Amino acid sequence: MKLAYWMYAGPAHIGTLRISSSFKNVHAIMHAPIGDDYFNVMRSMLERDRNFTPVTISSVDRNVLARGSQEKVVDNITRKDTEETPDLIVLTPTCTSSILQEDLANFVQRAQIDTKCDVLLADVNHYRFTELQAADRTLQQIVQYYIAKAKKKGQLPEGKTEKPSVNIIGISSLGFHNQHDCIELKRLMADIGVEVNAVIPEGASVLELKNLPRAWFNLVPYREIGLMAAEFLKEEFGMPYVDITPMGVVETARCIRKIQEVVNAQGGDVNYEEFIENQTLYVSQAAWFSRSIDCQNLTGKKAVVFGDNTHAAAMTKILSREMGIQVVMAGTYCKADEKWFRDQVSEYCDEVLISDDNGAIADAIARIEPSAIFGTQMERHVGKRLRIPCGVISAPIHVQDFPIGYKPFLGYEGTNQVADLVYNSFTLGMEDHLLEIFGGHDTKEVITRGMSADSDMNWTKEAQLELNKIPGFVRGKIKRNTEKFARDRNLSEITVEAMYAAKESVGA
Amino acid sequence: MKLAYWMYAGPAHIGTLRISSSFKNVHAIMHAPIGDDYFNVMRSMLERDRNFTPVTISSVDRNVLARGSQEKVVDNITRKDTEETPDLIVLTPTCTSSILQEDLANFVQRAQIDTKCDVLLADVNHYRFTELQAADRTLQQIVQYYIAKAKKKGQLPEGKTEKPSVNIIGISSLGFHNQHDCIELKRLMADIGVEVNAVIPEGASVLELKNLPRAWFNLVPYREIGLMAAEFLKEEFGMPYVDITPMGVVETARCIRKIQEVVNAQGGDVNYEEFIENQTLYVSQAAWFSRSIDCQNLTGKKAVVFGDNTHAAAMTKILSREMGIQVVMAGTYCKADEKWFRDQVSEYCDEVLISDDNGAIADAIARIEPSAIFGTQMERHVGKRLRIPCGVISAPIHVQDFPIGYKPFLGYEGTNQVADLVYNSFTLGMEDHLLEIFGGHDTKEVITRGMSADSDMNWTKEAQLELNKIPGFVRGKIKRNTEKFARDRNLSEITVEAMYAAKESVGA
Amino acid sequence: MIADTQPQALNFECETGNYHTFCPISCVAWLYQKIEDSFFLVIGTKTCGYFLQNAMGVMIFAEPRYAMAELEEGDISAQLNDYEELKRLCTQIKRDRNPSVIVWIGTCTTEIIKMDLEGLAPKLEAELGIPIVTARANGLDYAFTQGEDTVLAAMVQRCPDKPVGEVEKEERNSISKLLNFGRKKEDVAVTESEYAKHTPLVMFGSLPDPVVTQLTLELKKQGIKVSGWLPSKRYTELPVIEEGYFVSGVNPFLSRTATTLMRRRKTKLIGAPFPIGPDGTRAWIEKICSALGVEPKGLAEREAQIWESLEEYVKLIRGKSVFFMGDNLLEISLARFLIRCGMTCPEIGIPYMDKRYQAAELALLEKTCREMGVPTPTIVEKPDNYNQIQRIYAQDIDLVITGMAHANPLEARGINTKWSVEFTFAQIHGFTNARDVLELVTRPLRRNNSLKDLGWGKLVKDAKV
Amino acid sequence: MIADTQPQALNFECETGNYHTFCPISCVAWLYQKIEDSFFLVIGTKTCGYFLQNAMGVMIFAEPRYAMAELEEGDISAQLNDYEELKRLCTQIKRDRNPSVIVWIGTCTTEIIKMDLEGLAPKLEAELGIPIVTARANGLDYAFTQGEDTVLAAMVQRCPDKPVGEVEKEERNSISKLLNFGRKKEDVAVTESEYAKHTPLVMFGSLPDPVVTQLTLELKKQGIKVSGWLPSKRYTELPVIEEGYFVSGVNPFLSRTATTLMRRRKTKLIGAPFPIGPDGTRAWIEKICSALGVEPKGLAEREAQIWESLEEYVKLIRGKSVFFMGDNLLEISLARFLIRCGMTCPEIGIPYMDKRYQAAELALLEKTCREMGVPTPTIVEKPDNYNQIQRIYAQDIDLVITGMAHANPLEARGINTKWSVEFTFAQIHGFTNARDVLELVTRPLRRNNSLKDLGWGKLVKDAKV
Repeated sequence: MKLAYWMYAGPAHIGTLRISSSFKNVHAIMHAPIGDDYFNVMRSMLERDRNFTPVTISSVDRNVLARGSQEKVVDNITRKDTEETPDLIVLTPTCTSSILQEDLANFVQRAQIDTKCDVLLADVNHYRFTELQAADRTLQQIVQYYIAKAKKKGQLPEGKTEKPSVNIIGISSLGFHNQHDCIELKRLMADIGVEVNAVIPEGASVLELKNLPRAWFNLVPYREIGLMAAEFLKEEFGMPYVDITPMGVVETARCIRKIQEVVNAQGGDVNYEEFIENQTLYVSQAAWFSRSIDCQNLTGKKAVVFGDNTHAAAMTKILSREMGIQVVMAGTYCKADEKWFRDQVSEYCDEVLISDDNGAIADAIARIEPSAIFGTQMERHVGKRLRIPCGVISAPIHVQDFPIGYKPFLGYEGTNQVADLVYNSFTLGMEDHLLEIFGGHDTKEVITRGMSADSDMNWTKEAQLELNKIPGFVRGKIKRNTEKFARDRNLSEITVEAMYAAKESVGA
Repeated sequence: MKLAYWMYAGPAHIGTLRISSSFKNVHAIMHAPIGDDYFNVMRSMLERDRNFTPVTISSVDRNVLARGSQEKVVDNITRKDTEETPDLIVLTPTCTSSILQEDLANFVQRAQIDTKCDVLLADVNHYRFTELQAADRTLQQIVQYYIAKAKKKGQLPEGKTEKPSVNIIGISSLGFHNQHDCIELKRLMADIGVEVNAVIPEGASVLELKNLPRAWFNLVPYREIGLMAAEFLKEEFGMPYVDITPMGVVETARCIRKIQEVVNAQGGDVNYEEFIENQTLYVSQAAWFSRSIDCQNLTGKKAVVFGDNTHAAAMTKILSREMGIQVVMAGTYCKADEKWFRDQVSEYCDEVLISDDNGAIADAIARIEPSAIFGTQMERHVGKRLRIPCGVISAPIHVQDFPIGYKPFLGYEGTNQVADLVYNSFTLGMEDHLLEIFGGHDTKEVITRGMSADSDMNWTKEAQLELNKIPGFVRGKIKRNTEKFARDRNLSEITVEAMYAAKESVGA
Repeated sequence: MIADTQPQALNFECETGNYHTFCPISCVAWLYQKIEDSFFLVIGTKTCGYFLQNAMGVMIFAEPRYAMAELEEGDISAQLNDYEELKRLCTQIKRDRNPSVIVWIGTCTTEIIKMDLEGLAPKLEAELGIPIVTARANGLDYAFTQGEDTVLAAMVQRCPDKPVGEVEKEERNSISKLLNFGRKKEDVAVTESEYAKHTPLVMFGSLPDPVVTQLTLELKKQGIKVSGWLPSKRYTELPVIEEGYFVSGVNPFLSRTATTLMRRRKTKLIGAPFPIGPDGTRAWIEKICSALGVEPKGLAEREAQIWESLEEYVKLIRGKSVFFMGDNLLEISLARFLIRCGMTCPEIGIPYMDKRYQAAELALLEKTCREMGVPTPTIVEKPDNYNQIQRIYAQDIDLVITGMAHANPLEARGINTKWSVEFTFAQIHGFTNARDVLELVTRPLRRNNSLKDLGWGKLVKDAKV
Repeated sequence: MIADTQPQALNFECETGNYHTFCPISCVAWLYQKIEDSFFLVIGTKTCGYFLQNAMGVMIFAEPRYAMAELEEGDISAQLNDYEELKRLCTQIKRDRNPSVIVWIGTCTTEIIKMDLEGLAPKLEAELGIPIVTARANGLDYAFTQGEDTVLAAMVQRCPDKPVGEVEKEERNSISKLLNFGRKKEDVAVTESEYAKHTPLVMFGSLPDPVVTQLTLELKKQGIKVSGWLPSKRYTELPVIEEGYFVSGVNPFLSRTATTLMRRRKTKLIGAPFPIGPDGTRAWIEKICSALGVEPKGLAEREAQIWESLEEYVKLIRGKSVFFMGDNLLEISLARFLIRCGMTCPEIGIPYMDKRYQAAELALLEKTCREMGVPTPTIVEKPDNYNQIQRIYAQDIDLVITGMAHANPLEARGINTKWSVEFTFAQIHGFTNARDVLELVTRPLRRNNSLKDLGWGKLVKDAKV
């Protein structure tokens, strides 16, 4: 057992559902007890999805435990096939189905007999894989399935697109700023004249997966999701892939140069150097911010970075290389890919921490006492406790990672957004600092004007205690309304009863 | 005299300089005492301008007072003409030149004899106009000057552009989010097939002002700056203008419909309804946010809005009409245009406040106790004091109004950004609220882990006092380093001397 | 004490469909806040932990008082010794957080692998010297709010059976005693003489502290003294429960706690409608008065006065239809109140329907429908959400009260919704809070009317229904 | 006491050009924070107010202690009575903020319209019963930091001329006395025996409180007692200044205060280099010791030890060139320290050069150049910024110390800059803070080296020079 106050990566089934529900017209069936379909809530509430989440729970209860699951699961698959006419139904194993050691593969075979759609069992073990690994595997599994199917039917298209083209792999539902990143990547590709052959899985149809091989190369912007699919396509078709995350000015340039290399190796004749220089020096504001006086004042300040591999590594490089900030510690919770992370960041930080124990990370931050943290929501909490500002750069996701306004982390607009994030993280701290330096100077008695809720009414001790239970946010208003109520009625004292009578009377 | 803790609009010369320095290759000469050219600092530090601000102070000191200003001013004008070869030099009056009652018009006449460039005296009286009125006037003055000049020389172009086209009037240096608004307006015009004939003054050449009449109409997005120029062009050439600020989903649609009307009246044949519907319901996320559960929870909450005419009016309409938030008070500091403001907002708020006295506004907020404020930096301070969250929606500007990332307030992306602003303003308040409700529940003694800087070292009373003067932000670190220093040296007690010795030793 | 009369007019169905609700371990979210000196340890998998953190949004504060005992492969395959593992974790919790009680929350996984939490707890409790309470809040047997029922039922066993004397006090955790010393004064102080003589009464159900105060005061007005509440603000202050005491529940999902109080502690249950809405609150007080032999006074006036103050809200919903998809087991009480407000209600979905424990409430619902002249709702146990949505479309419902998974998609299709979970967290009990219920209920209606005028009714293209 | 030896080798020029610096009313920004019980009222136009608020970024706190008396057209045209207007404003300030002193800051406008602030103040002071200090911090006569000089010179007059006895104490504001009661204990407590016998010494110049403590301790090490600081933390605690006391300034821009102390209060000025950098600090202490007849001890070792600790920074700037455009009058002291660090300095721009008050510092600068074997800088009074920028390009300067207006444009052209204003606000005085000076100075160099490697040297296209 592990004592866990916080989870950086979710359980495996969340990863599977993120992939299946990203595709158009794919439905997932979960074999799990009631309530385990909270993925639906996350889609609806965090991502503000306008559509019903295409996930149905085939619930396990005492009856099912007693009688066996097969009939219910198969019924639910065939029912959804009729109701939603999906292209594919993904049967998603859960911690419960793993423990019960159900033969889900057999259920799928049974169901396929009666369904018009394809049915697939996601091949993930709850206890062996995290959300991220499960998503990577499921994406690869679905791609492989449809490539094999097309191959078998002789429906694989021949050749490449006329112009250089790309498949963007790994954009998915409930991914950290994925939607805006995808828009920015499409703009970047358009800027350098690369056609987007496909984006998967977000918004893609499984029926079109057979067209993936027509692209000149694959772009895998995130380290966590998409690499397995890209590897599969490389092995199967020799398709090259670019897995440099275009985050930060330097890495974006490196990604574009790599694309140039890949395109030219296939007979293209492109040169993006001028584009890169123009974007770097004049269009994107991030390099200029780095050189400006605002950023100069950040030089040598200490920061701690923690997050998933993609964002923690990219952020470490940006802070250290582009902004002159000292990254005292860089860390990731993606333990399975530890070596890659160390290779990426060791040059740019003093210390590396690989852990998914939030307590260990909090203790390290407390020891280091950096000027700013760039981490997850958890580190934001730690920062609040230690009064260290924290910019959020990585999942686990939170509703604030789904802003309505455009906020990509990737590409050139991403560099601007990251510069703002860095600047605001430090200045908020500075503002606090200034307030603390000067806040103590009002040593003369202050005569407040119009902002005081004080009065001459007597409150009984009980009423005062009750009042104190009311959040400060509304306490002033309730106090004022209650006193008004008491004065109107010539009450000499405010009791608990009077408080609630006042509430009923004025709806305070 | 007026007791003023805060100024909502700057002095007149700032308005003049905002216009002159927005144009390309226009230089301004200020006739003022040393230090009054802080406009340069604002350009460099707030807007992070990469170029030297084209403003030179011709400084007034005791010598100048004694000997008269004319020679110095004329020298400085001719000198700048040689050094910078500008198209135009604007002589900018200041409070000092107003009091001295200098005949600046005469200086200009004198200077014109020796200069290759045009020289113009900005016609603004420091004591009669605010920054905003001065900017409006100066823009009109410059436009009028170059139209008259072209007319005189017979260089006014004939006819209109082939396709419908627009001049966007009022985008200026140090304007609240003007740069991003301008990009968004250009995108919007491109989307509806309207060519941008000119944007003035930002980035425009005065030599091209003669081409303004070629546009089909003028668009004045801000109420404060541009209307006088648009009026002039209407009188002179009968050019129609659209002065509906496209801020918020509803007003953006109204602005586009007005453009449609104006274009079709001149023989165009456009219909933007489908575009508006598509943007409103599916592309922009703001209408969906309004309908979503997140926004439902804001229904009926009370807000106070305060700012310049443009933003305070637009924000009042958005909150009331699009988000169901009750605007208890809407106010503006643009007193000269009071009637317009009342007409715009009276339908959408309970109370209107027209004032430039920040104390009166603070008192009104304290009385109303809204759930959120949308105001200027000043109201943000008031909000901090009252613990009411505040979203900043209007000048006076601040470095945070010049974000590096894309944050327009106008157009459809502007609607997204405003939705985020509203959501974050209220949720920050909610988070606080939750912390207060539950924060008091840790009644058991807490055993801290790794986050404490406590120790067994003795601090003298003086050293403790000295330590307390150090901002909390770094206090922990200094305490720790000092204790380490003391332990290393076997000091039994930490004195003030030891503290500073430690600082010298470890550079804490 | 439980009413026997079945309200025959009500139509019960059990759809046994696929429906969404929250897992019963949700109760941790409010119970760890309610019981200030507690620590909740959820013994389950990453699936449980991620739910609490991400979908419930349970916040981590400076000093968290809940955590997961995350079961790993070794635990499932029984390679590890459960007792030793739990001992290791609880020792750490005791060291780091020093709670007065650790509550073990069992999950589906502990059920399926048959982990003997009830057997392990007493042994570890003795070894560590800290009370350990065990509750099986698993999703195989319970839904959402029933998690609270499992915890309270477990805590019933821990309530003292006689007033705590000086000696027993010494036995309690001395630090907590020190900290709580003098706290009793916080409670509403009244002289005994204001009360009628009656058998002691203990209330059960977790409510926010201000609501506890309000309901206690309402009963005080009738001369009825509440001897204690389960749960109390602190574990160290659990109410005394002696044989023969009266008990009464304030929440409709506490049937197991009620049964335990009757069977194990030999108390007498007052089966009343629940104090939600002025009608329910009045009926609740009347039933309690009747059980304790006290003559209720001024209740009709009080109810009328509350109704009057609610009119501005009531007129917004009168004649409109409401549909409960079923989530938190508050559905019957809310529906009864809203029907009294003049709404119609074709269907009440509910995850679980205990007709005995909710008998008085069901009777009041049936009576309310009759009096308001509206058809009685169909009560659908374990509903099928897909089918429900078809029925919602067909019936053109004005307001759907639903779980979080369906709210945004329904809104996007122009259907007004209100989260059921808000009623779980908001202060809805008693006369005073009736306004808050209607504030919540009417919010989407107030809101969406103006949006419709803007043409923002439907925000999906070609929505597949 | 002022050194008479002119360092002949230095080359002085007065360019009388167009240059940018801050208005002297800037001093309000730090003085109102330094003097905790003060209120600063700037009597001027919107131009002044907008400067403080927007370019200086003076923050408005919960209870602001500075404000504008904004002159309107009626004030300028003398239609309104100045006394009545100021009385109205100061009455309001007294009511709302209750300060121990109101400092009137005169501006260019009050100069030009010849408003008689010095005449009005005593009358209003008597009427309101609150001290009013008047300072002419106008931009016609002064530059940037000299604003502090005008305020301190005015305050000199308010320092008591004998120790405050019990009787006089009573006369002071009773509330402030109450609040400040016992505060004296905060100061560094030492027994008198640790000090040498010497004529009392009062320091002048506004420094952050920790720096005051540090410098006081440095002198204490030599057995020298500082009797008081002008300004003090509170107006009610201004230092006693008797005839014959020694005084010494810690800032190079306080010539008027120095003159006032000598002429009006008959004190003896110790003209020393300023305590900036280890070299300056040592020279400052030595000069004070010499004046007071105390034998300095251990200073050479102390200086050497500080230099050693600075080496990591010094090696970054050794052999590099620095150019001062001229802003805050700290230029000579900083240049002298940086030349001692091994830099070269072709030009020191400075708004105003008082060769008498800065004589000891100029002599040390000249000596430093000689000892370091570098050319002496040209000191350019009232420089022309446009011409300076041409010289900076021509001389390929490694670091330009400049006001805020030019920093970003120079950086965009690949020239390293440091804001001069930061030295005004940072803690730069004394041995301990020498590190902080170098931290600031080296920051752009440390920073921009790596950016150059990325090819991010110049960020403007076709920059017109």
